[in-house]
Amino acid sequence: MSVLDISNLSLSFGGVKALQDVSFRVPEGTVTTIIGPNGAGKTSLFNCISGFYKPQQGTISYEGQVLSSGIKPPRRAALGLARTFQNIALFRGMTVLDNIKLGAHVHMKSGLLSALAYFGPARREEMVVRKDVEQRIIDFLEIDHIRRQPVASLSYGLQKRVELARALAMQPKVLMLDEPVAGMNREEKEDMARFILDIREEWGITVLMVEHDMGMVMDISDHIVVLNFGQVITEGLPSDVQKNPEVIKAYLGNSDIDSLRKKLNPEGEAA
Amino acid sequence: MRIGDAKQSYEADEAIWTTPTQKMWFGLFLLILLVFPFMADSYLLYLGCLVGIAVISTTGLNILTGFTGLISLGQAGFMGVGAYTVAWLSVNTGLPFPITLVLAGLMAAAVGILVGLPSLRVKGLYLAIATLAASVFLHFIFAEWESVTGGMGGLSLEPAHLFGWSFQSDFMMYFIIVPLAVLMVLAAANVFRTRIGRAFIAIRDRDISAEILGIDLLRYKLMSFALSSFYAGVAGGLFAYFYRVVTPESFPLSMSIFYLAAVIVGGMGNILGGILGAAFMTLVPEALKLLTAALTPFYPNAPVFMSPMLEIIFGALIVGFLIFEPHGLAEIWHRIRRFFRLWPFQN
Amino acid sequence: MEALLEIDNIEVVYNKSVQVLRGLSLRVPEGAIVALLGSNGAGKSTTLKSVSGLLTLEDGEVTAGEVRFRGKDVKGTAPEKLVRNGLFHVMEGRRVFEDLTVEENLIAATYALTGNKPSLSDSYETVYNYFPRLKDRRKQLAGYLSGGEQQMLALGRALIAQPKLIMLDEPSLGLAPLLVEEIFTIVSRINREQGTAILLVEQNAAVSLAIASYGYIMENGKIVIDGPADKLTANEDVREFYLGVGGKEGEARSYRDIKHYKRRKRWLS
Amino acid sequence: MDWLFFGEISLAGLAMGGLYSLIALGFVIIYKATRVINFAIGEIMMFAAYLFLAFAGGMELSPWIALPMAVIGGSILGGVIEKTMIRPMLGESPISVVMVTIGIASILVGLVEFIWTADPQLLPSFLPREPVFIGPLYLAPKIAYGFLIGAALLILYLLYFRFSRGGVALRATASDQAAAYSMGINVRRVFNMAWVFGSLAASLAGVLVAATGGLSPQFGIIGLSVLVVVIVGGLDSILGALIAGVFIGWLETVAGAYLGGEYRMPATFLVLAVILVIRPYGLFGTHEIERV
Amino acid sequence: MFRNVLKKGRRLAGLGSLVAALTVAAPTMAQDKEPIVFGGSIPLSGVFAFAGIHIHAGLTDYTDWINSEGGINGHPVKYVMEDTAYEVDRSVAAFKKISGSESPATYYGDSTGFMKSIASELNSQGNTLMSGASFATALTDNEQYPYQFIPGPNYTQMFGIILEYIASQGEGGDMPTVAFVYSDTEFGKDPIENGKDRAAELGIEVVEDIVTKPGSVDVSAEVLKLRRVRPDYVVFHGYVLSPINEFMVQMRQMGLDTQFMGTFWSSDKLIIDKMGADADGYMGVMPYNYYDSEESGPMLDALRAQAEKSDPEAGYRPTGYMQGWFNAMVWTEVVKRTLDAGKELTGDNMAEALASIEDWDTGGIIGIPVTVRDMSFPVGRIWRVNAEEGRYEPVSDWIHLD
Repeated sequence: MSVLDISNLSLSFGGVKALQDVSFRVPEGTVTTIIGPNGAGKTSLFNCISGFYKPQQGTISYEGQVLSSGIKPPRRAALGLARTFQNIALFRGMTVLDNIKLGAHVHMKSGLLSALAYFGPARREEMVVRKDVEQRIIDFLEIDHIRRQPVASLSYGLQKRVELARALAMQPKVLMLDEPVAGMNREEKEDMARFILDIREEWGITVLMVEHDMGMVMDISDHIVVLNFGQVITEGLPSDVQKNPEVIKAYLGNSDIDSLRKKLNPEGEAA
Repeated sequence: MRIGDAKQSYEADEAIWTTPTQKMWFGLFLLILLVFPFMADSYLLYLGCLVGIAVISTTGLNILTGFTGLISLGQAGFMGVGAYTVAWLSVNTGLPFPITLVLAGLMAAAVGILVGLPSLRVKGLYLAIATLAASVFLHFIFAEWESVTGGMGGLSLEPAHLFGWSFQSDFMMYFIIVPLAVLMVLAAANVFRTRIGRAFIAIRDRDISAEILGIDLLRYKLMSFALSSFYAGVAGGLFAYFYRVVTPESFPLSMSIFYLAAVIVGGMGNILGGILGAAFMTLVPEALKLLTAALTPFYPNAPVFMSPMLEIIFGALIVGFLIFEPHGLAEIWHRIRRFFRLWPFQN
Repeated sequence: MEALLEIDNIEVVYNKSVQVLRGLSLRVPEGAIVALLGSNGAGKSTTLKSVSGLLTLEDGEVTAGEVRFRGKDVKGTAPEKLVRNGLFHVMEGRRVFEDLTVEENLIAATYALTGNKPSLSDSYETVYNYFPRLKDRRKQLAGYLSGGEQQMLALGRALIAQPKLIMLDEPSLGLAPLLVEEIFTIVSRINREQGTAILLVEQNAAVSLAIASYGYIMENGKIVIDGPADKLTANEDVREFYLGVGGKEGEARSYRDIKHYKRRKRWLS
Repeated sequence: MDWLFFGEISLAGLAMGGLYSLIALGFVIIYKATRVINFAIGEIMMFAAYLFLAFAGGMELSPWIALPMAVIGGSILGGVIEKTMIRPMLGESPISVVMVTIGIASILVGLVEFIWTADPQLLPSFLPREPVFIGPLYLAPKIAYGFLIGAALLILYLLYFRFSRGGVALRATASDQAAAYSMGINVRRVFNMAWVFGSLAASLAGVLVAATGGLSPQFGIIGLSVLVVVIVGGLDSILGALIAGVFIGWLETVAGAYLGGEYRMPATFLVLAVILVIRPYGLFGTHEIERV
Repeated sequence: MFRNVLKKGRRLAGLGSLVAALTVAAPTMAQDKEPIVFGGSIPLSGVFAFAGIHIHAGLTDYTDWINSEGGINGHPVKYVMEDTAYEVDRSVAAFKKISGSESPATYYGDSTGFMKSIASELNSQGNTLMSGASFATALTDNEQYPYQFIPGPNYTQMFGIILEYIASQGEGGDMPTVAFVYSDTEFGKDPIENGKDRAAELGIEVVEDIVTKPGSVDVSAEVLKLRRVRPDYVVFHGYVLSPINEFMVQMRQMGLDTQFMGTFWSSDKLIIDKMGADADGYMGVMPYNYYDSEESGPMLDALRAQAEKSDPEAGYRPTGYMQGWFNAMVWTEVVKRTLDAGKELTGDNMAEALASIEDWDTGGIIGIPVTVRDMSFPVGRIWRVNAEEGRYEPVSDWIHLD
């Protein structure tokens, strides 16, 4: 069973082909990771899925339904596609708690009038969300000690965790994480890995991520898709992908360095 | 760990006033507002009313510019819509003031939505110019649609009335303006305890990730415009009842700039900042006039050379604030409070 | 040989909150090509920016450590002064001035020369000599060049400045393999013929190590492995670093194991 | 329809538009290099015009000496403003910087009232007074000669930006600030130069406009028309400033002549509104793509 | 510029010593009687500052003069003002402040807008009589504005005087044509409709009416319009200087021999000072004698002497000064009449006293005795610029409308 089905996706910006004929599936209940060198088109792919970019060709199906380009990002969020960003996209003017509560926005209903008065439906709904956020998410991600702090004052690792919390508050079916551990130290990475695995196992949420840290990727992914120059090179289990010569070449370049050295430096050694 | 975490319930934690001390101060503040008109002379009363109107309008603009990040140079225009609505209704229907004020707010909100429509495509300063264009059109309509607005001569209206009371004096107007200002500020504070307020701030901080979280940008931007212009409309309506004459020249561009300056000087995206900014911007020129008055016995010509000084000081204040305290009066206020909270006896 | 550039234990913090470099050190000897390798987000670009002084533009700050160029501490020196002193930073993504022509892009780079102005037409010829394609397009807007040509222009601008050291940030980014090889060949030629030292930041380990004499690999703001290029090439750790394969027994726990370990710890505490 | 009349009106409008182009150019230079929307441009114009008044009227210098002195004075003012009040705002939100320029405008108005009083003024006339006829079309001499002087500076500017090394530095900074730093360009100096050059254009236009229309501390309102011009043309487009300047000048005049003076502003703002809806970043402005 | 600053500096110093003298003198005059307070919302900054400064000087000098004459029936006079920047809300604030602390008997309002918006307040207080810078037609409505009067003819009446003069220049069936040029403001639009009606009554054809912004605007298109219709007279209203100069210069450059005229605020000497020879032949309607006219009279002489005393270097005093002085003069007359009648200084009593003014000799400020009609002084005279002499000269007799 696949929850996301990408087929023949192509995207280009004024002649530059960001994605070419990309097809793959995200099996339900897995951690699926997209890897590839810088500029391979990973983030563009995410942006197509969340509805910011309109691919020129191809389709994205979510739970069997084709997401046409008329379905705008907010609607996709409501359908259960949550996402974090490569460069943290928290709201710097708000506290951690408010950031997380924003995640629940799509599931709330109170209108402007009751918000102005605050008594009645708006307050009841706020309390329900607050309780849910506290008990389900803040506890789980161990961020109760910072809930009142403005996010701008937090460390990078904690900011990433708050972003994850916010995505979880959206009650997603698919959680898209763009480089969740980039820039973290080992300990922070370990925490994040643990959360990702728990999210999959305990909450049953499918995780689709883009990540560069190969150690972590290989350890926690169930399925890996490799992109280079906007194309899928290969996909499969971590152990298979690691051995694929195409992948090795994409990452290390031509592994025969001696011949490469001669080619690049025909007139002798570097000074 | 903070004391705030020891709350008995989430509800208590989400309250605007979280400690008994805060509640006490707020109560005291309300009491002062209540007693003030009985102690003040007509000039202070006048200033009180003026500050009240400015607080409402500044809070409205703060919602739009400070919290939602949409810069508007059209605030005076929206106030004008409210003022003309009240004036027209008062001249042609004689409705009591609560109804006319609500209608003024709604009319301004409707205009606000119309003006806000480009906000989905146009951002930042381009949007500011779009709102400026709107205020130029509004001024044109005020001046030229004579059958409704009375043209350049404007409209004169009767005092606000309700149940046979006529609110003619400033003393009476105070009891309309100030309670309304308190209510509207509280309502604005409430909005920012709910999902709607959070959506506004999200749009300001990063509209793209707001969209990812399922926030419909156009809907909420328009809502912010509507809410903000509603406040402006009510403020304009009060302006009309207060001066009892409304002309196209009552709402110049400089007034929009005044409110924008109030928001910035007070502290953008801060409810308290809106109040402080409005009070500051209204009272500083008055304080400078006191200075002029103090100089006049020595230099009878002081009024003549002090008036350009006022403009210089006004400009220098804005520039100085932005350079040295970009977060405005609210930040200064918080710093003072922190200072006292950390006094030797407390830890 | 005394190092041209010495970075000593620097720490860098962005926005006063996000720490990106945590005690990084490296050396670039006069006339050498040194490669600095690492994955996305490891802090490679930040390292270059903290040398060239462009960090302050992004609200970053060197909070500890020292950066010496030609024996002098250059921390806090204005970027334009550094450039005039012989340190040229070719930024990631090429950053050509898109609405200027190729030639104007080169003219802009002459600002690096204030103080010692050799005949400019000679230096333009040098650039066109290395990159004949730029000569054909010199009246064209740089925005209309292809990715490879833009990278050439970025290098050409560096040549105009006649620096002692060029810091090259990801020259291979987004270029097809053949083009990458072409560019690297020229980089190597520039190094040899002009005697310019080069600090090369790359994700593409193979091409970098092919022209570099020495390499550093960084992760999380620190150098994790370094050594002469040929030794690094042979090193298993490099493979592990890039592909997450292998790893010596006992050294690294799998992230899956950690999960259970941490969980237990949490219940106990 | 009276075509001769239309022709004369249009000609007057186009000539006025030429001066708008010059002011808009001053505005765009500052915006391109520093990303600051300068709401004080009208007041800088005013200040330069008062300087001219002081030099030519008060000190009775020859207008042809007073003119360059006033223009240089205005550009020094621009440089000083940048150094003392705009530079500390680097990195702050655009709205704060705009507000600073509004504050500066207020300071300048106060200064002018303080030094020269609030009386309305006329500049000593220094342009030839013989009527100018272009074919059968009459053109007021002040406007005609004002246009010629303005156009001369405009062309000078365009040549400078196109062909000089300094022009390259300015355009490079506008195109990519960080990259300009990395070229060894002293970006802070470029910012300062942009304000100096921008204010210079505005100052010359200020004297020329004041020479035709008179001068008072409210002169700065002309900045509003210029704002319309640069938004229509695109904030960062020199070409846009030139074309939109001429167009808006023409439109204002034609609307004023056929519909009445009260229609001048609404007509141009109507065009502005339409432009904002169909091309949010002006006719020639660049739309910055936001990265997700 | 520098000369200006210096001059101002000297002026300030001079005034300083003068005040020292006054504060000594005042107590001896005050003795036991309550002072009469003249209040004022004065536009010392903003668009109307050029006039406001001189109005302020006129009021100040008059106050000094009347006090040196022993005040009003022994009551000293105190003038209390505040700057308004010509903004209605600030004017209202000033009024409330001054009326709250000083209870002024009379008050100077700086704009039509202010005088309209303060009317209800004024009516309900009922103890202040107001006049000011406005000659707005609407204010002559005694029902709505019982305590406000106009210190001269209202704008409609000014147009009436101008049109009557124009009609008098027409011979036989050959009536001159006229164009109205006015500013896009409340002030500018005030008399236009009535003016057109009056022109029609007199048989004068209004061939064009042109609206512009006041101040520094390009008017070449408007000039081209006038070139088409070639009016014999152009009447300006709602301006101070620009763009009047531009219309005149450009139209003359085109070879038109149009006669240019203007209403009160457009007939200051400023026009001569700034335009020089170009101003020659311009005509204005003015209810007061110019400061430098050849007329004389005891009050006019007193005014000149006082002006000379307060600032010997200023020389000529603009019409704003005359206007300020005349306002204060009328207030004094009204207060005196009320006090003489043994009445309290209420709005009603003072309005009644004002209405009772008949064939009042203004001591040369106005050349003929005047009678108040509908709270205005419907009198005026046409003056013409003699550029060589640098002043206005009368070209008509005094015209008193009924």
